[in-house]
Formats: sequence, C-alpha cells, structure tokens
Amino acid sequence: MKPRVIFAGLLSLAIAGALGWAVLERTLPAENLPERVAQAMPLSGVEHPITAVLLNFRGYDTLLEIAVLLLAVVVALALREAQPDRPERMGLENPLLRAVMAWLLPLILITTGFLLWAGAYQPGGAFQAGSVLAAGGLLLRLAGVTTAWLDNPAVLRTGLAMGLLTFLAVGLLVMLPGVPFLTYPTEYAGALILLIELTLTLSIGLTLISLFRLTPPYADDPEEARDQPSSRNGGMAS
Amino acid sequence: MDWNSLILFAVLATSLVASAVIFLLAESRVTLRSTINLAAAVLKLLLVLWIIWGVYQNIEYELRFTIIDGVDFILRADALGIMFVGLSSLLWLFTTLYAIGYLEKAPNRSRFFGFFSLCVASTVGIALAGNLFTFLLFYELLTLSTYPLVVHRGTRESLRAGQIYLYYTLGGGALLLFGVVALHVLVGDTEFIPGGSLSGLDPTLYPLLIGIFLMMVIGLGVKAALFPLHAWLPMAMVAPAPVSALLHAVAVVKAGAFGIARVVYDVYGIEFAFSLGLLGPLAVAASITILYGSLRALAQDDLKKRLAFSTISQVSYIILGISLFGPIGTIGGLVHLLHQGLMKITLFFCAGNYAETLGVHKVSELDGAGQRMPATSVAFTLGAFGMIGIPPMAGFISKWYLGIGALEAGMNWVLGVLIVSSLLNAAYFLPILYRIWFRRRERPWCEGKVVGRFETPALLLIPTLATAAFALAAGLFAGMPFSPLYWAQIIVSREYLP
Amino acid sequence: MSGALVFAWSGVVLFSLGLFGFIVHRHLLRRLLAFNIMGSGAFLVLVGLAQDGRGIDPVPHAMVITGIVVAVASTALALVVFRRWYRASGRTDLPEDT
Amino acid sequence: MIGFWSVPLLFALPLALGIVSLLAPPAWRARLGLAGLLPLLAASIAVFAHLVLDGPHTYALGNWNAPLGINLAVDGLAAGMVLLTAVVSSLCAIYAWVYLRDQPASSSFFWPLLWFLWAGMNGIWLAEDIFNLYVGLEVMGLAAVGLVALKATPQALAAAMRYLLAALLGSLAYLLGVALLYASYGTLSMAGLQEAATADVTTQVALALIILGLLLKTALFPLHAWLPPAHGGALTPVSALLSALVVKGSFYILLRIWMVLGTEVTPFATAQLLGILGAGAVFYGGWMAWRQHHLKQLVAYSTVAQIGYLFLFFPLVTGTGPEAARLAWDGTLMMLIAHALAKAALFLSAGNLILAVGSAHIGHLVGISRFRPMSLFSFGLAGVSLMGLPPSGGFTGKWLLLNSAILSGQWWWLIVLFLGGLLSAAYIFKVFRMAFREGPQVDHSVTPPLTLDVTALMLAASAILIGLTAHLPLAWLRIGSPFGAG
Repeated sequence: MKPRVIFAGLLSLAIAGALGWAVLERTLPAENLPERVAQAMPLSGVEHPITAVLLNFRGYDTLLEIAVLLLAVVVALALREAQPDRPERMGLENPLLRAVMAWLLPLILITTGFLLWAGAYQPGGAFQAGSVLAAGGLLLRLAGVTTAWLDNPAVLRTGLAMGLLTFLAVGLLVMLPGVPFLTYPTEYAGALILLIELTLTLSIGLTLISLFRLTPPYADDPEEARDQPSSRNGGMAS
Repeated sequence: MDWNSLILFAVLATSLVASAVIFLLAESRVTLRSTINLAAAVLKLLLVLWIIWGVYQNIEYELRFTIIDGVDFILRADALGIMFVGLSSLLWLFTTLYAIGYLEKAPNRSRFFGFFSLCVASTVGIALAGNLFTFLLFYELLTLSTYPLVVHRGTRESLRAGQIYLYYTLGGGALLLFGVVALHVLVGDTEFIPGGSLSGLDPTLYPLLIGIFLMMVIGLGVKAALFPLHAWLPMAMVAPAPVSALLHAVAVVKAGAFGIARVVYDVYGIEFAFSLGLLGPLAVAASITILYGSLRALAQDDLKKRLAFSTISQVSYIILGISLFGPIGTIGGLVHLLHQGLMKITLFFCAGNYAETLGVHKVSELDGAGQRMPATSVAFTLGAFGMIGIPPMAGFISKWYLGIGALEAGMNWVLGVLIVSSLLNAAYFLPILYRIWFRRRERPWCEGKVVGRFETPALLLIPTLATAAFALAAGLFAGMPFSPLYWAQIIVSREYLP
Repeated sequence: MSGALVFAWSGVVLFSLGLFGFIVHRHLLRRLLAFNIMGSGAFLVLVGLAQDGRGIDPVPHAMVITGIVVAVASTALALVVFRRWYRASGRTDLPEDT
Repeated sequence: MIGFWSVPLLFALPLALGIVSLLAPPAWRARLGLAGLLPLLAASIAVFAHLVLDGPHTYALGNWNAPLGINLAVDGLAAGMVLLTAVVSSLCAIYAWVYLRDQPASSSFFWPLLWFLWAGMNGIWLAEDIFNLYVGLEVMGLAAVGLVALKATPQALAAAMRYLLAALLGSLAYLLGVALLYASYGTLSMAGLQEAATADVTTQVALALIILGLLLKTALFPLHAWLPPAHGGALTPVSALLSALVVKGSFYILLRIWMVLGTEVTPFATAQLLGILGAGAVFYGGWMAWRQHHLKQLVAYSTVAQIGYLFLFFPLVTGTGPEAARLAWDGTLMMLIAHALAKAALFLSAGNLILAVGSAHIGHLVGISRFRPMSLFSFGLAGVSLMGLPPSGGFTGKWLLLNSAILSGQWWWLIVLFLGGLLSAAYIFKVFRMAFREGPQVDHSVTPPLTLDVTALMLAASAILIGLTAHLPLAWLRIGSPFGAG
C-alpha cells in the first residue's frame, strides 16, 4: 500500500473517531434559537421559518452566498475570454426529444413558479426554483434549441447580476429611514422578499446554465486546442 | 516643539533630506548633486557648531516622541554625543569634497552619495540618541546604509566582502537587540543618564546584568572591530577610498566604540560597571585587540589593509580608555575618539591619493612617492607620527592620558601594552615613511589620472591637507579651549560629577 | 440511540470517506466528487444534530441551503479551472502529484 | 452617524462595484475601478474615524440582534483591518491600472474579481458570526482563486487548482467545526459563544477542526505547499493582494476564535504546538526563499516564513500574564500590518524589476541597481521591515514579541525571532547582491511607468513609517480588544 493511502486512511479514521465522539458527547444548548425564530416569525413577512431565516433574519448570509455564485460565473467568463473556444455546436437533432421538451418545458416553468411561491409558507424558495429553471434550460440546450440571445454579453450579464443587484438595492434602500442594512419595513417585508426571490430565481437559473455553457465540451480536447491559433495569453512573463 | 528640539531634528534632516534628493537626481546632474552635498555638509557643520556652543553653556537640547507605549524616540545633545557629531560632520564635509574628486566620471554616483549621506545621518543619529532604543535604531540603519557602499564596485571581491560584513554586523546587531530588549523588560525605557540607571537594581539580578552587558558589548564590539570580531574590517577595504576613510576609519568603527562608551557610562554607570567587575575583562579584550591589530598590520603589504589593521588596534585604545576606572583614563579614551578619527582619515585620504594618482596600492611600491607627491606624503607622515604617538602630534596626547589613567586605576600592565603597541606602530609605519622619503623609484610612474596644477587633483589634495592640519592642531593646541582634549575634560567632568 | 445521532454519525462517516478519497485520488474529478461527499457529510451533521431536543430548528436548514449553494459554486469554479487546465496541459491531475 | 451609514457600505459598495464592473465594457473597467476607490476609501476612513471617536459598537443587520440575526462588530482590530485593506488594495489597484494595460484583454476581469475580493475581506473583518465568517471566507477564497487563474497560463491554472482544493478542504473543516459548535451552544454569535463556552469534548473537537481548516487556508507550515505557486505565479498586483491581505483573512478568523474559545478550551500544549509550527514555517520558509531562483517565488516563500511569526501569538498569549499577553497582541498585530504593507511593496517592486529586465530569474538582475534604483530602493525598504531591522513596522513588531517572550519566560521563541531575522536577511540580500553586481550581461533595461514605482515606494515607505509611529495605531487597535483600551 502506498504511504499516501495509509496516511489518508489513518487521518480519516482519526477524524471519524474524534467526530463520532464529539457528536456523542454533545450537550444540548442552553440557548433556544428555534424559540426566538418562532417569536420573530410574525415580523418576518413570510410564514415559512426557513425562508424567514434565509431572506430576513440571516439575509446577509444569503446575499454573500449569491455573490459566491456570481463569482464562479465571473471566473468562468474570464477564463473563457483568456482561452477562447471554438464556436460551440451542441445538442442532438432528435425530433422525439423536441416533442418531449414541448411537454416538459411548461411543466418545468410551472414547477419553478410553484417552488418560488411555495417558499413563503412551505419548503421551497429561490435556489430550488432556480435549479429547476436551470434544468429546463439545460434540457433545451441538449435538445439543440439555440439560445443565441444568451450570447449577447449585455443581456447575459444583466440577467446574471440582476438578483444580487436587486438584493443589494433593497438592502440599501430600506436604510433610508435610518435603520440598519436589510431592515425591511414589516408591512412590505413579504413583498420585498418575493421581489428578491423572483430576481434571484432568474439569476440563479441563468448562472447555472451559464456555468455549463461557458465550458463547451468540444474545446476540451487538448489535441484540438493545440491546433487552434495560439490563445491570447502568454504575454509578459513574470 | 521648540527651537532647541527643531535644531536637533535639522542636524539629522540635513543629511537625510540630502540623501533623499540625491537618490532622485539623475546620474548626469553632477553639479547639482555636488552643490546639494556640500551645502548640506556645510549647513550641518554650522548647526553642529551652534549646538556645541549651546551644550557648552549647558543648554538642553532634546527631541522626543513616543514610538510605542513605554518606548520613546529620543534625540538629545549632551557633551559626549555632540563630540561625536562634531567629528562626523567635520569629516563628512571633507570626505564629500574628496569623494567628489575621487569618483569623478565613475558610475553609480547618485547611489553612492545617497547612501553616503544616509550613513552620515545614521552616525549623527547614533551620536544624538538619547536612549538605547534610538541608538539601536540608528545602529542598524548604519549597517544597512553601509552595505551598498561596501559592495559599490560590484566586483566579486567586494560582494564577498559585503556578505562577510553583513554576517558580522547583522549577527552583532541581533545580539545587541537582545541585550536591549532584556534590559527593557528589566527596567523599562533605558535612557542615557550620566552615572547610569541600573545601580539600584536587586543584587539577585546581577548575573543577568552581566550577561546582558556581555551580549551588548559583543554586539557593539563587532562594529568596533574587537578581536575576534574584526575580520570584516580588512575585507571591507575593497570599498572606494572615501568609504574606507570616513566610514571604516571613523563612523562605523567609532559607532561601536561610542556605543560601548554609552553602555558603560550612561546605562550601567562606570562605578556600577566597575563593581560588577565588567571593566577588567573589557580592558583585557581591548589590550589583546590592540596588540593583535598591530601585529597583523606588520604583515600587510596592501596599504589600505595595513591601515585597516591599524584601525582595529587604534579603536581599541578608545575602549581601553573607557574601561580604565578613573577620569584621566576616560579622558584618554574619549580624546582618542577624535584624534584617531582625524589621523586615520588623513592616512586613508593619502592612500587614496597614491592609488588614484600613481596607481599604487602596495607598501612595497611606494618607493620614492615623496618626491612625486610631496604634499600628500607630508600629510601621511604627520598622520603616521600621530599614530605612533610622537609628540606634539594628537596621538601622543591620547596615549599620555591613557598611560596616566592606567596608573591611576592601578592597572600597571596596561602601560606595558601601550609601550609595546607604540613600538609595533612604529614598526609598521616607519618602513613606509622610509620608502616614501628615502628610496628612489626605478621605473616611471604609471599615472592614473590627469593631473592639474598640483601633484593630484585639488579636490583630493585639499581635504587631505586639511585633516592633516586638524590632526596637527589637535595636538599642538591641546590646551586651548574647544580643543578635543578640552572637550573630553568637559565630558568627564559631567559624567563623573553626578 | 436517537435519530439525530444516526444522522450525525452518517454525516461523520460520509465526511471521513470523502476526506479519504480527497487525499488518495489524483484525478481532479474524483477529488471534486470526494469534496462534494465531504460537504454532504458536513451538511448531514448540521441538520442531523438540529433534529434533537426542541423540535425542528430552521437555522441549520438555512445554513445548509447556503452551504449547498456555496458548494455548487465552488464545484462549478473548480470544474471551470479544471477544464481549462486539462485543455492547456492535457492532464487530469496536478503536476507535482504523482 | 456617517460611520453608522458607512458600515454596510464596506461590503455593499464593493459588491455593487463588482456587478457594475462586470456589466461595463472591458475598456471601462479600469477607469471605473479608479473611480470606485474613492468612495470605498472614504467609507473605510469614516468607519475608522467613527470607531476612534465613539468607541466599539455592533451593527445588527436587518435590525435582528444576534443570535437570531447577524451582527457586525466594529472594534479596533476590525476597523484597523478595514483601513489596512483599503490602503493596500487601493495602491494595488492603482498599480494594476497601469500594469494590466500590457496584459491580454481578458485580464480586465481583474476588476470585478478585485471588488468581490474586497467585499469578502471586509465581510470577514466585520463579521461577528461564525457561519457568516464561513460565507465571507468563501467569497474571499473563490475571488482569490479566480485572480490566480486569471493569468491562464498552465502554471497559473495548476496553481489556482491547487489553491482551490486547499481552500475547499479548509472551508469544509471549518464548516464542520461550526456545525458542532452550533449543535452544542445554539448560537453562531461569537459573543454568545464566549459566554457559554465550556471545555467539553465537542467544543475541543470543533475547535480542532476549525483550527486545522484555517491553518490550511493560512498556509502554515507544513500545510503551505499551495501558497508559493499561487502567490508567486499570479499577476503581480494579484500576488501583492494575496500575500498582503488574503492569507491574513483566515489568520484573522483564527485569532478571533482563539480569543473567544481558545484560551479557555484548549490545553496549554495546543498553543505551544501552534508556536512550534510557526517556528517551523519561519525556518523552512526562510530557507526555501533563500534557495529560489525565481524572484517572485522567493517573495512567496518569504510569505510562508512571515506567516510563522504571526503564530507566535498563540503561545505568548495563552497562559501567560496580562502584560505579556498584551505585548504579544500588540506585537502580532504590528507584525501583521507591517507584513501586509511590506509584502505588497516587495511583490510590486519585484514585479517592476521583472518588467525592467524582462525575466524573473534572479540571476538576470545583475547590475540592475544602475538602471532601476527606485524599484530596488522600494524592494530594500520593504526588505528592512521583513528582516525586522529598525526603523520599521517589522522591527517594532519584533521588539514587542521579544519583550513578550522574555516577560512570559518562554525564551525559546527568542531563538526563532533571532534566526528568522537572519534568514530573511539572507534571502533579501541575495537579491541585492545580484543587483549590485557589475556584470557584462546588462547594458539596458526597460523603464516601467513611474506609477508602478511610486505605488511600490508608497507601500514600502508606509511599512517603515508605521514602525516609527506605532503607538497610535496600536492604541486604536486596542479599542474594544480583550486587552482593554490602552
């Protein structure tokens, strides 16, 4: 056995042991956070506690989380531009697939809308809805439906940024009466959260689709890549 | 901030600002650079004279601001410090003149003069430092700003010398740092106070204090070229002549000796240091260095190397004077700080003149140089006589006071060291003088530089003669007010009175 | 043994398995999969322990959703970099690893 | 009031700028970046001034107080890091504005990534919530990986990949630790954890995981392998940002969590172990830096070494007297700030030297002192601080640490500081030796734009100046610290 395997095995076992023991020895907290959440629910503007935590009580975490998601696309865009790919050509020209898609797509859109709406009072929300939307987009792509409008950088990037931008704008605008960032006025909280979730759904869906689109498989073959005119990197050695 | 602290700041700033401006000047702006250099040097000298007058009248000059809680940056002009400042700024002026002539048409002059001014600023800072922290700050700055000058020529040999220089000085600096930090933990900010500030400590701490003293003296001894920490100095002679002259004969080595003086007088206090039994070993170390340096000098054929070993030996006279417990020995040590500076810089200027004008670097090639370059050779002779200690040269005064001081302190063996060392001094200087004046040159001189009206360019000759004249005057007029001896007596009266 | 403990222990096992794979494998895709398994383990611990005591705690659930999004983003980023690396070098592992 | 308004701007503004810069055409991104520096700098200064005038305060996001909501805590350390980030990032951004002109067009993505990085860092400095710290870490970490990958050479991509794997592993370990802490304390707020903390097994395992994860992210020896290729191989302004600020992000979290939990929960040996690893980093990093032939790799290994100094904090602050702990706190923060400034300066000036000779090989620097004295001067000034020689921030930090080590009786750390200083002198002067050598190879050099030299010089000069005026920043950093406002 390689030393690395032994090392990995011992380390994993040690960590598993320590963690298992730690879990076993866990004492229940003195602080009762669910109770606090329950008490604050009426002021949150939504009825489902997870959504309330995600978009109201701990909305700041979600804001940064969306930033992380956007970051991944920014890096993908940057690398794509640094090493341009060939024009992509993707999808199966299969009439059956298209027919199925015609059935599936409306269903997907409805599911998206439902998940988004459901988030207010039962499990669901922007990320789940966005993922389903992205799945729809992906199926379209596999079915060979062209999504050329996504190649327009202005449209694409606006769509990507919309969620975070709305979130930020809402967070800052509510400060006007002199309250901290992201303090929704109680009466508008529900509407504002819905607005944020709506834009987030679209942006998350678009982000996930873009992440697929930005690394087309045809450009992956290093042999092929080498045939291309040399990429624009290189430049200054440092 | 009042005028008295501003003027201290100005003394430091003259060379710092000059340094910054010179760095930014283009290589080709020779005239502007020389003007700035000289203007700064003259301005500094005037300011220093002003302060000397003030210190003489017991005016307090102090500049202080807080660096971190419990540690202040303090500049203060006291009699001891201003003496060193006076020496440095006087010699800076002459060396600048000399360097302008010496480096004519050489490359990298902006860099050279920039770091040169920075060195002088550090030396002034060392001299004016009011506590150990400030001293340490400038002490390390001196190390850093000297390095580019040592490696200035960029040859393999000078880079090697620079590396050795760094090994020694950085290591020494680190030891000094430890000593200073340890003292700081024990007693807080250690300001320089005549009579020292440690004598009140608990006797159980005495072994620790001895250890700290040892660390600091080793750290300082590196720059003072105490045996066996001296090896960097002869190697550093690959630097251009003005560097060897000002820095390695005056500023750097004396910074070490001056630091030891500070530690003994103003941190430990001479009496406390004596009662700890620290002075005897220091005197022994100094004596060994004196003899060792002289012996090694005998064997050198390279003129600058011989002078370097002579420096090793002579700087330890200062340390010897410090370690003699008693006012007269102290006077001898302190006055030698000035005297040796004046004499040794003269000798280095002469060595530079021989090398530049005649292309001669070795003692064995100096035959008949006196005929070709009489003025330089006269200056050299004066300096050499001073080093040997022939009256009425300045060196005689130093040795006289050292001898009496040794008797006063009851360390009669020191007298033997002085006599042997003087004989050795004579043994390595007189043959040079013999060659210069009484031998004839067989072959024609290969002239290095185009010579003007004088035997060598005026910018090289004038500083040489001026410092020689100062060295002569310091001995001849030792009894006059404001002579080095007079000033050393003032210092001792102030150090021993409180 | 309570239900919470079962979930949490499963999470621990998943995390350790993932860690083992992460260290042992050289193929970057496998290492990413291992990373995702580790992530799932961590999420399971988070939700599992929250089941205990006083009913359902929504905070860990929200944390897990945030964690999943972050993991998705990280995985996507890793895939992007990996594919560019593969394209530039033709390798599926990192150069100093053998 | 302005300070209150400015707190959310510290992350909202860079996020907004990131988005706008993503939407803007590439040619506009740099100009937009420069325009964005001013308001962000103003907000950072406002928050700092607010702290100095009104003392520490917490900011309850969404007006939900912890533990229900997320608090931001503005104390001396947080505001100090915000300001440090603003200064270093601004100068790096100005540098990048000129530097990137000669780089391929795709490098304009530097700007959105820089803004996200900045938002992530500010998020970390202000965070008071351990889960929020996780998200902040991810924003910062992924932006940093993106910046490394930006160069898109195979080496840069491999370095980015390795960096990413290390960052992901570290984050997961951290997250699992957070999960355990939440399970046993029911709160994510550090203040709440500090109140409730007990030294039970769960807490200790959680803390061990958190420490391990953060050590990996901070690249403490022997978990440092990802750092040199990532920092040494990136575009020059990116290297500067990563070494100066990003590695400090995870160290900062470690520091915070240690102050909350560490002193009570961990055994004495843990702190000593961290110190020993730090010592290992100092020696190994210094040694490796000295052995490098590639200039930026040398500087990157120097970061590995300098990180080691920061970890002397833990043994010096755990189980020692209040005075020694206070000195260790001051000294570590001084080291951190001085390293941030000096390392940014060192990378930028190294970049300038590389531009000048057209090669990153140290052997090609022969005689460069004649042509690029200013670049070399900045390199030297920064080097002075890294060597811990006076007068510099590095020296002041070292002085404080030495004081603390002697006072706490842990004399063995003196040796680390002693030898570490000499080792750093060895690698700094290695560059200088080459630069001062007069050789036949160089008879010309490219002259990089003046802006590049000036930004490097400004950073280097501030690394020196901060050492001379250290008592002011240190007094500000102590506002709201566990060691009292001094």
